[in-house]
Amino acid sequence: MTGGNGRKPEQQERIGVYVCHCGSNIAGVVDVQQVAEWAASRLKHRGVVVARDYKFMCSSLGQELVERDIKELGLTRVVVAACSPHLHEKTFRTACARAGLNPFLMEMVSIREQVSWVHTDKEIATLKAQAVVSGGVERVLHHVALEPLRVPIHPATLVVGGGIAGIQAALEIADAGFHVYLVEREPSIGGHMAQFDKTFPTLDCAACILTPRMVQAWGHPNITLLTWSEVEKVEGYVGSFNVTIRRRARKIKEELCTGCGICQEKCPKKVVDTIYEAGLGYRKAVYTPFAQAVPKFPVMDVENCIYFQKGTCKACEKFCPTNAIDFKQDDVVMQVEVGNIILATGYEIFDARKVSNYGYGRLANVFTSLEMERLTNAAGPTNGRIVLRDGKTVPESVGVIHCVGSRDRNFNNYCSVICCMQSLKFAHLVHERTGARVYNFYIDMRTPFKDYDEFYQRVMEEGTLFVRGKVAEVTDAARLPGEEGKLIIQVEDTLAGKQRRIPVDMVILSVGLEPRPDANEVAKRFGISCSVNGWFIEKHPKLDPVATMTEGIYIAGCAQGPKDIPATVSQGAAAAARVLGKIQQKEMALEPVRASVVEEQCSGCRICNGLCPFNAITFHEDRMVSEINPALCQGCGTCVAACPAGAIVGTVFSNEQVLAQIDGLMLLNLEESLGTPS
Amino acid sequence: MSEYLLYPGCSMESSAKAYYDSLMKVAEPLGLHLKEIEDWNCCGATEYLGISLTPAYALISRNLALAARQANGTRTVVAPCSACYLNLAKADYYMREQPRLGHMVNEALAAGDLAYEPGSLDVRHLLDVIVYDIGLDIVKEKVVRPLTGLRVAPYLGCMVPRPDFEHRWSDHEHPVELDQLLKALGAEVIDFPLKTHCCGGHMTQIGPDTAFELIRRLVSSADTYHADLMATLCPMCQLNVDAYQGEMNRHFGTSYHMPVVFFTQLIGLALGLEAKELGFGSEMVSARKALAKIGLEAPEPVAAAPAKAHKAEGLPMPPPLTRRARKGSREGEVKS
Amino acid sequence: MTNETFEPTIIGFTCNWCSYRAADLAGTSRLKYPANIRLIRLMCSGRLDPTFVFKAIASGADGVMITGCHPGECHYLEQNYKALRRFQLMRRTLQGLGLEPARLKLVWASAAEGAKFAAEVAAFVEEIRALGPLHWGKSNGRLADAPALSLPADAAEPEGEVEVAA
Amino acid sequence: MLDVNLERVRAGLRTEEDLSLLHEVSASTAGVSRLEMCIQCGTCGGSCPSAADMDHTPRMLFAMLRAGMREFVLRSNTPWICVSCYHCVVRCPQNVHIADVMYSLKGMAIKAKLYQDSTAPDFSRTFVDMVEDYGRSYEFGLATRHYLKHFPLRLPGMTSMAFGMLTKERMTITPKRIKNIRQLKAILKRAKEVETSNEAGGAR
Repeated sequence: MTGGNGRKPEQQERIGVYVCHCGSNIAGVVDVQQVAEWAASRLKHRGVVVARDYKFMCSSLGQELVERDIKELGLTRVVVAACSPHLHEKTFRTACARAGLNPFLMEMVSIREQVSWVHTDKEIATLKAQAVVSGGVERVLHHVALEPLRVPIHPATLVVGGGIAGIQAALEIADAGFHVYLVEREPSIGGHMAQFDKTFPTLDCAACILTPRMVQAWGHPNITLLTWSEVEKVEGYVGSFNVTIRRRARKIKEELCTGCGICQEKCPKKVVDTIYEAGLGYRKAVYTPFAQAVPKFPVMDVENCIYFQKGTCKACEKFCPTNAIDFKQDDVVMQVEVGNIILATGYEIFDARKVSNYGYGRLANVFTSLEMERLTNAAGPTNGRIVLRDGKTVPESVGVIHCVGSRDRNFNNYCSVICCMQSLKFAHLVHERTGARVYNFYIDMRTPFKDYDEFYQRVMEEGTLFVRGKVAEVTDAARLPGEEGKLIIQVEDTLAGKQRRIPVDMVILSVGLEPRPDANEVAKRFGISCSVNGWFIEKHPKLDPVATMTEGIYIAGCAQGPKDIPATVSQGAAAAARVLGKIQQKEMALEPVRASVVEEQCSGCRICNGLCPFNAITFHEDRMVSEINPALCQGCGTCVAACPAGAIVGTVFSNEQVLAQIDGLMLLNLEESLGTPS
Repeated sequence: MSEYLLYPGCSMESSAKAYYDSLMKVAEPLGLHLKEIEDWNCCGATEYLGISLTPAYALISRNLALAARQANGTRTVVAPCSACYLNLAKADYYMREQPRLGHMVNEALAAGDLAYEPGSLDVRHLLDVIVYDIGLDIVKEKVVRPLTGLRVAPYLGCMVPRPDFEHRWSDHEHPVELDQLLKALGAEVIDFPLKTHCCGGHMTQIGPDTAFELIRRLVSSADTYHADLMATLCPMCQLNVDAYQGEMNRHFGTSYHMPVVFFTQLIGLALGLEAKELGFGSEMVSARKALAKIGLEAPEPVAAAPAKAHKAEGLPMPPPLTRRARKGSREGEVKS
Repeated sequence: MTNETFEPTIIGFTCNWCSYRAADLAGTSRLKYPANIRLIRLMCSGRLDPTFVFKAIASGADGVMITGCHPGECHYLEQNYKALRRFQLMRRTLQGLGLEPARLKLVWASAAEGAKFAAEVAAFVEEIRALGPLHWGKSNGRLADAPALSLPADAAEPEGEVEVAA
Repeated sequence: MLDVNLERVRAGLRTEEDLSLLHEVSASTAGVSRLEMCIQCGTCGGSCPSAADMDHTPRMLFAMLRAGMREFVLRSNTPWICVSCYHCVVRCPQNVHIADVMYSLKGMAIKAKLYQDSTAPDFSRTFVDMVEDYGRSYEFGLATRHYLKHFPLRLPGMTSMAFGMLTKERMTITPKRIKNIRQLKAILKRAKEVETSNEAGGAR
């Protein structure tokens, strides 16, 4: 056999090879000059007419270098050896296009992420870079000129999650004149922020700043608000997503309900409210979670409703002045078409019962931060009085424990960002409202944003006692005089280097933030991915923080990672801006990575038909051939790989391109190899 | 009948003879078939590990190697002693976590024509096997003399629930297994807050003052809850809290009287066996008064423990975690 | 060539959405792994035509690593399951050809698993090193087989192995 | 490695910075110690039931260890006071193998002859000798012997206790010897050789 599969070099092609230094990122490990020289000499017979190395290929001077060569040397193919194509493929394609070369005749190979950053031996790294360039040269010979696919963008947008991130995004888009479907799982929008009392560092009341936004979203002509609803299915792709939404039956006729609240008042069934009241208060079986809920219509909790469980009661129906109760109401499944989707599904709080040494769930007067929010909230179960679990005793001493469930490999390894400030806020509120002695137990104090450290200093001034140390345990087992009847916080005061036992009446656990338990499932439904910790992954951590790898799907708020309210609102607005940009363009270009059937070669075996997850392949009984709908095809290439007749061709990743790349990577294209009989 | 390899450990032959005797008595009725590992040696307790690495792990692993050779189908080694259980489990786990240690140990074992492949045996504690293999329902069925009225402080000590490499227990700090078992025997189980706290360990030998304080904490807490006795599963805990209780009382000028017995002795009583054949009477702090309570038609009502349970009024409490209280695995453990 | 100095050549196939990004992440995190692997990007592990694997082996690769999104996390819903099925078939075929099936490895790596990607490459290189070289074609694309850098292109190759100094 | 001028260090004229110490400790610890991951949060020192008797909390010991203060670390009584309760181990947010590091430090302190109070090392040594001779231990007999040597003033109380234990047949005077003690001795002899080369490798 002859090396290189016996293929003749495509002498008619004129290839330019460009090797990037990336400052010292590549050049520090790979001898870039050597790679360029090697390509120029050893791959000359494959059509390489020029090979250059340059400090920063992605700079405008670097791009001009390519453009000039295309024009002056008549290049017909370009290979750029630099960083990952995910970063700069677009840059160099555009450069080629500017010089009049079809952008798809450019091939980018990574010698940074895959060579210089992962290998240390300079000589070996240089040799590998040569092999990688060689693979790129062989592959580019089989590139064909392509035109990007253009798809129209539907002007409507779906926003999933009605917390402050989703509300902000929805309002931005709606205010710009485009329609938004805002879907919320709970009976009301508002999210976690609606549960809070004060917000750090300014201590303005959460309800005061949030509820006007909620009302705005409700009355907005461009917003369809769908609460007590969930997205069940997403089909299609950027520009035209087809979304199936289940609107759960409220058992209330919205057109008749005035939101008077009599049904809730009369309902005889009291339920511990584990969601809005964080398990610290009660609601009825028919309820609105809170007074300012939007929309104002209650929902019926069928699992707890006496009528649904036992067949009699109907107190709500009897007393409803407008006959709005409808026990027979069913779920409604609706379909909407949208061009873009923003996911703002928020977070869950860490379950503090997992840290059994802190006693939450076992020791009555250990509270979580969310419980504390409800305790301090004027509309909460105690009308804002900070009291012990007995509902009446005001604590004389309180310990606030930071980092519960965060920065801990046994639970969550990350910093939950908001807990230090939240804990300082509690210290302030406890001090202000009870005059109790307050201890804050922290590992590292993290107060990095505007006016945050000033708030820390204010809390210090108020006399809060700070202990640097992660609390070892909270116990009710008294050991020393003065400990009886108290909760004892045992900790190493690491600045004093001594173990301390501090008796207090009340302990507040500043619990971390976690992804929603169904985050993975939701990510899958929308075709995006989650990090190891379960947060949605953004397209680029710095430069594209609200887009995802999937075109048309954006993320905002804590679903992407723990963050405070200002950052959440910024992301909501940023995602909206990205969507508005897409809507304004009216259409967008997609990678022309598509499969198509060469009819003459199709044997009609139909093997490919069942393989396509997007139902893009149809079989024509009359002609006995399969056909691929390019609008539905997503370019995965499974059918290309499966076709026994080789009748399916995949652009950008064709068999010829991949096989040639193998030749190149294995250095079978070098002259000696080609000429050597096996 | 489930078959297990038994690693008794040195204490079972001396200070914890009552543990061994009672275990032997209850094993058959419970359906436990125990085969002692032949010619086992001392696990090194907490002392040998402080001398040097390879010899310590070779000492422990000789037992694993002997057990594996003798295994014949079964792969579970049962250790009733906490320190032995931990040492055997730890050797197996660390040799897996760090293959280099496994190589060094096997190099040593080869000098005695032995070898042990880490991970080929499951090392489990006796309580684990009784609660999870035999099951509380079976135990309940066998109870003929429920321990009604006996207030028991369940005391596990440290080395069974921690570090718990294989996540076999419900919790590191407040595991419920021993409580459940004692309840199955009909006993009244107090919510002992120090159930996994330290008995003093070897400090009774090298720093008695430290040890006396640790013993005092345990005994005084159990006493506050009006426990009749403490039930333990560890020879070291039993020895320290029982044998040194008198010294501790002298040291602090207190007069606690808190018997400490092995949980297998209580199983035996519930199964209808005689106190004498279960090793009762060998404890230094007599359990006689506590035993007298069993069988009383109406045991004297005891005052409630210091209030900690919240009352129905006031704000609701979160429900207890029903499943295992923590994540299954430690994330990102990187093998090197 | 003795096994001590045997540096295998491995071709790796990555999918555009997960494993290629895992490789990128390994890079941005500056994790180190052996240079024996050379990667080819596909859109999806489902695109992997068995021909690619056999071509790589026929071209002298000592091992082939297929990587893709975790089951259930495929960007194209479920195409990685097809890769899994083909992988099993290909291993059987390799065995039929008298080759060690262990020369083909399948690894799932999400975009967040740069560390896993690097560790799997390192492990696979060791596994292939233990299997020894695959004597198939003449050239096997080993880095060391490329003519020494200092030599002009047309200079004769030295006899035997070219040691690449570490 | 002990050529540090401790007096000068004590006088604050010079900081001992022996950066091989961390590596050495890790190498003689079973499993992966993760000592370099300590975030100095104090969970260990807070959890420790015997912290009051330690001259440094475990956290401080790790800080000194990472700073390379060999003398201070190996003279500390902390590892000897550790009761192996593993509270710190399961609570440590970085999963540092704290208890096992304590075992390593004891071994290193004995070898360096830096720990001055002989009580604890003596106890370990006696215990180990017995295990190596018999293959079994008889902790209670050992305890008595140990008390006689180290706490003679406490003896009156302890004698009556020991007597009680004897009469209740809970204390044997001599331990049993395992059958194949020669095998065990051979294994331990080889193990010590392996350990010596391990340490040589670890103390780079």
